[in-house]
Amino acid sequence: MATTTAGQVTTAPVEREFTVKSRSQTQQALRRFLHNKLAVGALILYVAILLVAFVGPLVYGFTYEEQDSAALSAGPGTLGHPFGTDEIGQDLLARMMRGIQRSTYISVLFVLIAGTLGITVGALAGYFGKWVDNVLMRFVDVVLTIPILIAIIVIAANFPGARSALGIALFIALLGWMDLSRIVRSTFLSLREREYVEAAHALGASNRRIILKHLIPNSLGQIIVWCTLGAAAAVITEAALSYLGYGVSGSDTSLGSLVSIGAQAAETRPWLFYFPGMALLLIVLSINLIGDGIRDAFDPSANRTR
Amino acid sequence: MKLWRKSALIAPAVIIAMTAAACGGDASEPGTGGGEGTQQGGQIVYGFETAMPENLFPSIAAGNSVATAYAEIRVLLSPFRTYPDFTIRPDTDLVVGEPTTETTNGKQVVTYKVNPAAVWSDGDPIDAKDFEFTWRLQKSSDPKTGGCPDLISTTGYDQIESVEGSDNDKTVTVTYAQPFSDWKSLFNLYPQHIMDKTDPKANCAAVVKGWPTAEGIPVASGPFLLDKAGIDVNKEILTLTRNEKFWGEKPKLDRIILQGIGNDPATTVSALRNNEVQLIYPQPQLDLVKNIKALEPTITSKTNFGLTFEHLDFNTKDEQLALKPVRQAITYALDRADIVAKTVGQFDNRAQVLNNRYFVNNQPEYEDTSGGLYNKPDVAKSDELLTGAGYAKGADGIYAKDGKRLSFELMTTQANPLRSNTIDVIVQQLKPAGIEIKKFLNPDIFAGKEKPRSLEGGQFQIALFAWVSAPYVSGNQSIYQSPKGDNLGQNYSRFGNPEVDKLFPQINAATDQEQVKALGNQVDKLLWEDLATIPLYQKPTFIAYNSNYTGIEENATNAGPLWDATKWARKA
Amino acid sequence: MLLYTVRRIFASILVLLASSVLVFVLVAQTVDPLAQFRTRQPPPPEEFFEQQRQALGLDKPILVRYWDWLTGIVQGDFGNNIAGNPVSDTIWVRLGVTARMVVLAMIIAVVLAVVVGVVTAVRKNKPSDYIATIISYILIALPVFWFAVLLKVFVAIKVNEWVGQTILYTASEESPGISVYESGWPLLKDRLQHLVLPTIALALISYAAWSRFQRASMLDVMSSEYMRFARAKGLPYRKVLLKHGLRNALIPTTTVVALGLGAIFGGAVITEQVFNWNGMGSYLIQQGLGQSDLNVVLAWLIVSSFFIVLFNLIADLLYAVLDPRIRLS
Amino acid sequence: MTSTETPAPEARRRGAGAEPVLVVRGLEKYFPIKGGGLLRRTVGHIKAVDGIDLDLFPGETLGLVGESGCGKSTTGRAILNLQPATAGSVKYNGRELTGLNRSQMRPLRREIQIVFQDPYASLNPRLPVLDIVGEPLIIHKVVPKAQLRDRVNELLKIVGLNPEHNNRYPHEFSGGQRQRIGIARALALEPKVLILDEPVSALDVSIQAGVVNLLEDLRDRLGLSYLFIAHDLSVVRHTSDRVAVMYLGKIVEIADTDDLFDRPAHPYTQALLSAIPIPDPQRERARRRILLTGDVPSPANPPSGCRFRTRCFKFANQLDDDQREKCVNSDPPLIDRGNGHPSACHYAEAMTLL
Repeated sequence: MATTTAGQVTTAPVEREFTVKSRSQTQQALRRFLHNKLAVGALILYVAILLVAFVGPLVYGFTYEEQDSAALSAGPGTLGHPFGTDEIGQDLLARMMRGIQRSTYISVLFVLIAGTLGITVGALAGYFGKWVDNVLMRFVDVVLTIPILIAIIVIAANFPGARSALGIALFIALLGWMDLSRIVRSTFLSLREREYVEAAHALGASNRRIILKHLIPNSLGQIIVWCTLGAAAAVITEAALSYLGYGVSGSDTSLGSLVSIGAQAAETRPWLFYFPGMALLLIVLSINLIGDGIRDAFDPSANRTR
Repeated sequence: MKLWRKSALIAPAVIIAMTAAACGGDASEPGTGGGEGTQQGGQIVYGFETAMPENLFPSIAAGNSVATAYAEIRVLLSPFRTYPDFTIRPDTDLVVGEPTTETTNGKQVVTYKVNPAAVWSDGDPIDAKDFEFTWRLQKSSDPKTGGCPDLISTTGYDQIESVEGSDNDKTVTVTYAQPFSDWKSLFNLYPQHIMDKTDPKANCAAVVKGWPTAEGIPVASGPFLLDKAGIDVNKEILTLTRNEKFWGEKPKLDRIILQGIGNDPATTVSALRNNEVQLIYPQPQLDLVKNIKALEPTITSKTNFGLTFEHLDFNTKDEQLALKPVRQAITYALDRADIVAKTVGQFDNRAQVLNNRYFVNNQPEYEDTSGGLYNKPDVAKSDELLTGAGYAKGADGIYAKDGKRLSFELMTTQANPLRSNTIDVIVQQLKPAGIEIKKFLNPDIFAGKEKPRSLEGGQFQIALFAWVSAPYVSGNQSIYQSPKGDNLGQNYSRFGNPEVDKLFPQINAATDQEQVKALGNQVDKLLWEDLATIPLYQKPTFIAYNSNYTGIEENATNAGPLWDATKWARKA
Repeated sequence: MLLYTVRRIFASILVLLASSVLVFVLVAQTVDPLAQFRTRQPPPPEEFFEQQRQALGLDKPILVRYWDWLTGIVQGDFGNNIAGNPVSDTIWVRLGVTARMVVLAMIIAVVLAVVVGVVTAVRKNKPSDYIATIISYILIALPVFWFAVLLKVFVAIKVNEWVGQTILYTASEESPGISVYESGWPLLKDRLQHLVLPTIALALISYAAWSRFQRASMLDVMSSEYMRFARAKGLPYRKVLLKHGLRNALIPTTTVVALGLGAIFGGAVITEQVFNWNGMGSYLIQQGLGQSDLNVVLAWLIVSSFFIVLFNLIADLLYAVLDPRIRLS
Repeated sequence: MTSTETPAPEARRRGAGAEPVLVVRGLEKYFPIKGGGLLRRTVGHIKAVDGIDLDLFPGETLGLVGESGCGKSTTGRAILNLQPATAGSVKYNGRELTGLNRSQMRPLRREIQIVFQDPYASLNPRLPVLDIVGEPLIIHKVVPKAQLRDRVNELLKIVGLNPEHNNRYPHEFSGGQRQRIGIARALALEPKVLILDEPVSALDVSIQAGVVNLLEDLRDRLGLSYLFIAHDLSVVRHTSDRVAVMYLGKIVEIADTDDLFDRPAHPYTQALLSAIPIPDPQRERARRRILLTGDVPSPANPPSGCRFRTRCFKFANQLDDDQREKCVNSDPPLIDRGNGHPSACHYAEAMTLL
């Protein structure tokens, strides 16, 4: 039609209707998020913590492995160590900055790996339905009959060599994608009945295109919420693994291992107990608050919280 | 000897066995309990940090644990006891006078005189029949010759030719086919009248079954009973009660409860502080010791130095560690005094660097055999050695040759803060010397060949762990002698020195302690030259108990805290 | 409903069966129960390993091992541990100890969650709501073990010092040996005293998430048509709230609680470690994983799987009872 | 119907005499019903579309009307293979469509397109208009990337939208504008046939006219053929050349628009027509209203014989028992019974409702 007859086609009169000048869903969500004081506060706090952890080491006087032989088990504020030192003279603040870096690394990796797995499995199950859905979701059901923390421990116990930050992230991720896959699946189940998906079918769009262009973008709110809560859960899980002796096993440290080591020193060297513990608390707390803020922002009607 | 780990397992034969002490006889009388100010009766709870034993029969794998060794030290008697000063003296409850030994025609004959009053807790006399049975039960692990494959060890018993009784079976004559220097370690007696089925197969079946923990030990020869009524496997409780038939000094306490409380120091401290347990004997750690020291005078505590020592093993199958200059350079760069100061030195200032693999600092046989070469870090010397070996420092400050950097993985056990810290300190010490160390906490360090990165598997570079040492030397042979093909023994450095190998038969046959001392130190001197292993420091032990109790004395050998529990009592 | 129940039970059995395969594959391929013997000195002879391998059935093909194991479990036989003692002797006792803590913690957590959830929903955006919210968020963000140390160091010891005698215990599920020489009330009292701290630790952590959930579903219900209608009819507010609101708001919470069992099992493992309880958790960590004891790890996982599947089933059925629409779908 | 179809007298009718572009024969679409037993066997079928025949001629608009749930939307989707037909055949220009898989179907998507009922649901809220309208162009690679924007703008102009708004998101448009976006998307591939699935029923009446006029205009300018699915008879009357009336999965009457509206033969058609409000109060008051009793029967278990008989006023009031027996026992075929067009009623008689 038009390509051949374009010259002759006269433009239809522009409809003079009331035009809604409104914001996109994302803009609205952002606006709602910014109105949520608690969530914004949490975001500022979290960014501040990350700034300290990632930029701090560049300007701070001690590295995380440096040992100050003059200050073994020094208390906070003494001998140039604001947060004190441990028994071999390592600066706690420097170690915490490193630990937060590593824990952040773990949680980001976790979100990337488990997110990819969860979205893929959930998308396949929710989009194709039928036996694909049956096989994948029954598999998820079965895996979920094992307490996740324990399953991670059993795996971690048997791959001691792989217990680097990367390995730990992988272990947690291998067993941490199931809830996301369920979320994505159910979202897809409802989305795939939408007319715009049918329209895409009618246009001859491939499955891949429909999933990537239409379904995933429209599930993004749910996925982002999961990602934040998952990041927080990864930090806590890593700490629990460290406490049970299955944490990061190399030269490196992590927030979780600092917290679990500090748990022994609550009374004798309380700074080793409180500072890492508070840091962990603040990080997980702020991520959770951000996650809830995003959830509320995307879905203001359902003020569901965890 | 054996590897030490969280729930270390120790062959009782080894625990009890110490060389005839050159310094024996002059030890002060242990334990002053039982004097005035004590009261009869009552109980004490000993918060036990290792796992509950699965079996109480010490000669099989399931029963071969620290827990059984500690619990049974005064339940089943041996002819010899180990005292806190590392001396070995006859148990005068069981035997009368010093057992004699003489070697004639290459055969060793040992004679024991059993205490005429000695009876099992069911009233049956203890006599030569029990010695004979104890030997018969453990003399072979080969089923073809009537042996029992489940036995954890037959060492010593397999060299015995005969065990004969005389003098109404109260005199026992044991004949060894060849001299056995560790003869004092044998004859932790088993009750013949209860266990003996005469048929080797039936006996072996009984050995395999052992004494399941829940069923207790059927009969006792010592002052304590460990019977079924006082045992709750699921609650990790073993209760020692008084053996009313015991002919010697009887325990003052009605019962001693061994309660598993795990090895979390925080739990240990709060349990003791809360008076939920009254005695602990944990692996010392800084916060634990500090915490408990702060509880004085309610809590009495003491650190001591035992026979366990930490050391580094270099895997000489590693391409670079095979080069002696590399091993030497590492040793020169290490500041072992600094390691001690930052680790064990923090909870006991008596801690010092160990310079001997055969004897620990507080043994009379100890000598610094290192020649004083490695007492102070000497980076210049280290640089010189490495440069001499063709290494050059790279841009990253690490030495390298032919593109191979001097970067090593140093592995150790997990969940041991002391070792973890030791490695952190080493990392920093070797960095300026141009050597990179990476820490690896390997829970499989003691696993078998199926785990390639274990000591046995061999895919490691440097390892940090402890040997539970003993001053006598037969055990050291398997650690330091040249590997024979695939058979390493415990020589995880995989290094052999023929000169050292030649000395082992001499040491094993030595019956004179002066000779043992001389030979041991001679071997150690040679080991310093090879530097396949480096001793670091002697590990402390730590005992703490509620000050309402008295008579508790620590025994830093592997006899454990209960070695003289008869004297424990509550203060009046 | 009967058909629905039968179908759900049938499905649960299938899931459990599949779970047993997964568990067996996961564990049997990775845990080597003989590893620890290799560290013995002197090393046990090769015959010993051969014998152990036979005793534990490790020499058979994996399918046969799985079948033997499965048929054993169906008959209540979990196999022997490496010391040769039946696992079933221990695991039920351990389960009982853990159940003592978990059940009590769950009850406390649910009651607390429902009460706080409803109150905060009713008092939405009032100070009490904010305070409860902040507390919940903090509890959710706390690592259990860290929180437990706080309890031990500051609650137990301070309370005991203040009272002048030990009334709160920090280690074990009962005083050592007490069940040997005590029974009746003194034993029960002792156990309760030991129960306080671990139960608080476990309950508070679960409570936090559940109370948020209860609050949300209560708010949902309160804004629903039938609630407005009920109020419009002139029913008293309190009655509407409790009779219509709470009943419906409890439905989603029921599911969340039942499905949260897996997390509680995980949390109980840590709590038991911290308070040194000889329950399922320490059985798994110390005996099972610590000693590479194959049958112990297997038994632990299959027992916990069983309970998780069971609770999922109960949740499904409860949901169907409470919300009849479910049955039809 | 084909055999009995007579050439329409109306000049307004387009495409007469030409070969139909779309030929539908015996189209069936069943949805399985799962049982409640343990194994959840299929225990029956919902017969949403139960054997219909249609022809669509070039340039014409064929209206397809019926109550909601009668299967008209399903027919549209089955023709497009969006929901594969259970049986029957759909031919586009002689090419069989049923049984084609997705990739075989893809080239034909350029020929037949669909416009959906709900302009709110049929546009992906996460994509700007440029991407929505451009999507078919990208999928079928008909326009080089560089020209995509120009082509989309051109399409927007064609449907009467401001091309400057091409970076806006659907929610920034009104319902009518959105439907225009949907139409622009459908037109992007220059199709020959458009299936309009109630394209205006979700819109305000004031806006409906604009969209309807646009559709008519486009049809004439671009030479399209429409299958216009609707439940609103007045819209159909305005737009369609011919109208097919559907009841419970079957076509009960088909005729040229004026013919159908002037002389409806099937009682169901008559009932539907009698419900159209007439803007003249006097006539409105005077005319006869036919009220249907009862609900639409379940398509899983339709009545035997004539499906409409359970609600048929004729069956209830005007027939004797013998006649009724025929209704109960035999399914009336869709044939011309002397009314000038086919209808599926044994006792069809044209009736003037005004």
